[in-house]
Amino acid sequence: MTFAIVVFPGSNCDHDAYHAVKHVLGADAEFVWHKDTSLKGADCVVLPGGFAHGDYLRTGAIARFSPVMPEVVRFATSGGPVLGICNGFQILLEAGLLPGAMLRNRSLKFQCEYVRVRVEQTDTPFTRACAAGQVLRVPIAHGEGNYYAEPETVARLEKNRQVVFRYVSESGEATDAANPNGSASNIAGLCNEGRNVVGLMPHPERACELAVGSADGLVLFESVLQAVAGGVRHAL
Amino acid sequence: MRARVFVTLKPSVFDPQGTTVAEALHTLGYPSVSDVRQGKYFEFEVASASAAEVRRIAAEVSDKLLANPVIETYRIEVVDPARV
Amino acid sequence: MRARVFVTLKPSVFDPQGTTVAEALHTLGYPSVSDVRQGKYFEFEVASASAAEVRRIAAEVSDKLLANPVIETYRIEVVDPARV
Amino acid sequence: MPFDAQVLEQHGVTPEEYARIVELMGREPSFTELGIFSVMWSEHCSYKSSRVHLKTLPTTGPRVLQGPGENAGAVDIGDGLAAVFKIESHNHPSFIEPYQGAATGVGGIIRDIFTMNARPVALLNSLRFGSLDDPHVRRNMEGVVAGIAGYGNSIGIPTVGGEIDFDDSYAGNPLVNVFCLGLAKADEIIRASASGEGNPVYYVGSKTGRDGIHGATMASAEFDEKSAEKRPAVQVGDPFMEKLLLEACLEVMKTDALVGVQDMGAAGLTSSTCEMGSRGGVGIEIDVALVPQRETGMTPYEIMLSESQERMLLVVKRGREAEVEAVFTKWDLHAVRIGEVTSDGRMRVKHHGTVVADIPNRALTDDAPVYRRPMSTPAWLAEAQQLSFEGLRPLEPGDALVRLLASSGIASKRWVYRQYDHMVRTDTIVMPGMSAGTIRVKGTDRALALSVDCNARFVYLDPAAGAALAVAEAARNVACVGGTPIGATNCLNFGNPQRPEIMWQFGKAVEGMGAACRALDIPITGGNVSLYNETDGRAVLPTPTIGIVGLVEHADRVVTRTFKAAGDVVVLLGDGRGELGGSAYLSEVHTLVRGVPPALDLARERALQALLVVLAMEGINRSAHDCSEGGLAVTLAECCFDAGIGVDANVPASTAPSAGWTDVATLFGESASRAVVSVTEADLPRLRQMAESAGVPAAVLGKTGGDRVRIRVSGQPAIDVALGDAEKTWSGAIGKRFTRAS
Ligand SMILES: Nc1ncnc2c1ncn2[C@@H]1O[C@H](COP(=O)(O)OP(=O)(O)O)[C@@H](O)[C@H]1O
Ligand SMILES: [Mg+2]
Repeated sequence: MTFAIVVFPGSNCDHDAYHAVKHVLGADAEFVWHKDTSLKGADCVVLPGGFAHGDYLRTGAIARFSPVMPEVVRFATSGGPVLGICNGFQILLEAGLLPGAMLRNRSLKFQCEYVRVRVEQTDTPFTRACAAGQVLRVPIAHGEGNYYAEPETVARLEKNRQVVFRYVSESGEATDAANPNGSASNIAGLCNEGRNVVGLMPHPERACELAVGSADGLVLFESVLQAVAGGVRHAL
Repeated sequence: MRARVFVTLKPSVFDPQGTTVAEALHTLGYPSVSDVRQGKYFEFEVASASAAEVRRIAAEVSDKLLANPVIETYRIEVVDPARV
Repeated sequence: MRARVFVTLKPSVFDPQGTTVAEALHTLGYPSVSDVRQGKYFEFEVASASAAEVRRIAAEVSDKLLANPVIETYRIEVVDPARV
Repeated sequence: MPFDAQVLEQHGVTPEEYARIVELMGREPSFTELGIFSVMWSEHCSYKSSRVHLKTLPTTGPRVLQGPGENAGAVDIGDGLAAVFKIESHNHPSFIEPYQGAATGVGGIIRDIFTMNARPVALLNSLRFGSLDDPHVRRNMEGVVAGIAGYGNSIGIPTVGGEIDFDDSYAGNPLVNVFCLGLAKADEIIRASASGEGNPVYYVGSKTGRDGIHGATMASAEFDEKSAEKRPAVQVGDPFMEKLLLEACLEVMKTDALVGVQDMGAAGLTSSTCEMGSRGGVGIEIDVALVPQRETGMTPYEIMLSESQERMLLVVKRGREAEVEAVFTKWDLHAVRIGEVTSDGRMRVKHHGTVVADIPNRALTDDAPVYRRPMSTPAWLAEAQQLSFEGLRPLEPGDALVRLLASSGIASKRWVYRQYDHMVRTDTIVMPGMSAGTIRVKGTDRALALSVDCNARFVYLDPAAGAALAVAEAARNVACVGGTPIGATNCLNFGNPQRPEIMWQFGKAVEGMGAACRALDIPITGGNVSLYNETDGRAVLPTPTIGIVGLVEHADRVVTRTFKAAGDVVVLLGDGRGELGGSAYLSEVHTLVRGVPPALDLARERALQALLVVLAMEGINRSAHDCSEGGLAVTLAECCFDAGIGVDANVPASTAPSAGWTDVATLFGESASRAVVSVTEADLPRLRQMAESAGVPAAVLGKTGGDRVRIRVSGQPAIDVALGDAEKTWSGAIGKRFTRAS
């Protein structure tokens, strides 16, 4: 299976995603330049973290206009698995592939630290190998990860079971203390209604080897490997 | 002609920056200041002689790029040298 | 009374954000837009009936907190409901 | 003379120096040429006061691939790879505008690394501020930290370590020293040297504006107030542009179409042009009218002296232009041809074809003035070295420990490094706060352990000894992790060199640093000197910061600060002599910076470090932490923190410096060449035997476990505090100062 890792000007976790899927997971990976208009027949698209266009103006605001994005949208609407990590998540929000927007962290500071997220949904291509309610220890590294959506939207997300990851305490409760940035209902990650597009602020690709602190993030990539092998893409 | 665009968070959206500024101002001894909202301010030149045209373009680029409708609203001012 | 403060980089100070926004607008098909400058915009309530007083306070807090005098300048508007 | 005394003074050019310029030129310089000389002969570019001293530092060794003189130094780390690293200061700009000053400091050092065809993979910083009681200092520090974060995070280079200390002398002159390390193929390092007559010279990056032009020149003849007003001394960083430059340059360098590259740092276009020419023994001719400009009506003088950020100068092989241009275009950068290499060894600057400056490169570089400035021992020193305990009451050890853990210099710096992305690139295997920041080298078994250190109190009380102690501490930090020190870079922050006692501090510090590096076999491959760090004639504490690179043979065996399990044996390597001179205890508890710093036996230090590396690589050490600020008590407490494992230790009493001071001297004395390690019961004999054959004293202090930090001195209870409380104090102390209420 092949992952397409989209490289925007200012992406800086593109190589980390590449390393995770290619050298740790053992799948194939291709970088796709943001000006390309083909996804090279990839089975899964990753929008990596970083500071596309410097995060100037607004995170993801300029990147969503990249020439590659119409292809990403087409891939997504055809049911292909798309993962947006951190800045990639912010781009998915700006592009309207996922609902809501990001505000500054309530600390008003960039925060780089390990957090715990609970897997709320296991019927997405990126969580199907997880146990329901499984708690993952993964790092965050962002200044604008304070998820916001109108209350009705949040309610709809909950009702449709689109909240895929939630910030929780060590014991697994979604407390305010466990919420690192002020996100609405501790939301750390979402999926679209088709469930094939997933975005999250934490960095699973940074948590794929114990040597660097945690391997809890690998399960997201193993999940999509299974999903693609099982041909779920067409089922969706 | 010069256009000005003011982008602010919708009233319904909690503004962590504004809140922090307000708190800071209170500790600095300005109790009379309240309800601080922080936004973005853009100024740019539009090569056109018609104020209406400038306003149209400013609105277009605000909708497309400068503001995020999910959380923000904007206001436009056109500085018409003829009128200044 | 409501005060508005517009904080902008001094004309000579490099504005990477503005430059990047301008470039984005050109690729989006707005060649007529140029010289984009991005700044900050503050709106707040001042508990006082005197426009002069409000302006004075706004200027004070701008000097102290809202603007960085080393690289930024600011402009103040007082929205006097009586006059609106 | 066409220039009156005032113009020369504003350019910082002495009458003697001016005479020298005329002699070297064989004529009077033009105004533009005077400007060019003034920046190239400035302390910052010419090292005219420090050069004679720096010459004495050890800069060679079997691993050294590039010593001082290039954009950065480089050492061989095996597997055909090189570590390319350097440290830079951005002190003054960070006082004027903390965020941008610190941010552009980071930008500058990153460019120094990637211009050598190295991929930057780690950042560290060494910071000095006044007391956090001062709100201005807090605002300054908040801005500096945010600026470092804003720039480094955006580019995607992890900040894996650093140090921060506090002293009133830095209140009006903070120190912001930034270290960057990159990885390169050893045989593909690119030098900042021009060659090949007719090869085109390219400019790429941000447009040139009036920013950063030497403040002193503002009022000079050619300009009225308005144009002065037009020229902000503050430069704004553009990390996005830097990221594009980084990726584009590394991509271009793959093509081998480049002859040389240099970034436009201090003295911008001027230094890059004449330095590249003189290194290659050639000349460079450019036309400044071709330089992309951000503002209208810029004069050649302004264009040549501008210090706008994120700009590079490239010399390209003739015939390969198209390849190079194509890569930059891909990254939406356009490389502009502004001139070419000549054979006459001169820097010739034209403006729309007319020559506005024509200077032999040598005159600006090799022939720049060199001063052997007078040095004299400070009058106050002898007195400051006297340490009398008369009238002092030793604080109860338990209270003293808490006081020290709460002090800004010792408290956890998490509030700071949490704002830095320290994990991007997924190579960080020892995180900030856990020990010397360590990054694995993908594709090899190896890792690099990095540390920057300087205890300026020690340097103040004895510059030679203090600088040597800084080298020892930094090297010990990397050795604790399991790294063998293989290279160093330094950032020498001092006051006004024209004052003999400052110059003496400088000279002595360089002496001590050199001696330590020689004894420990650590070549210094480069560095940076920052002088005139003074406010109202009061100099900062002399701060010769040292950055050390340690090579770890087995990345999977790195050892960190924290205890790993209850029931392990805690061992002190090296021995304490109860030395309190210049200690954190004296300055925190008795607000005294007095006495002489701890004695340092470099042979013992070297033996200890070698032992630490073996103990780590043999998998014997489960934790290791060097004993520095705050002494043994603080070190033991820090080993418990973040591990949730307490300690019960019994420390042999050191000889007391004065009656009644035994406990304090034993627990808080800062004797050098010590580390606290923990091992399993089973491994203790091996450790003993290895320590013995290494000639390093090893004393079993006690065991890990429980939820208290309990320390006895020769059997007598001295400290017994709850781990949780102590850790809360230590971890919250800095953040508390920045909570909005404060
Ligand atoms: N400015 C900083 N940036 C990043 N990490 C820092 C900074 N200051 C301190 N640290 C980290 O905190 C820990 C303690 O610093 P320090 O007290 O200097 O350690 P040591 O005494 O072992 O040299 C180290 O791991 C260091 O890397
Ligand atoms: Mg230290």
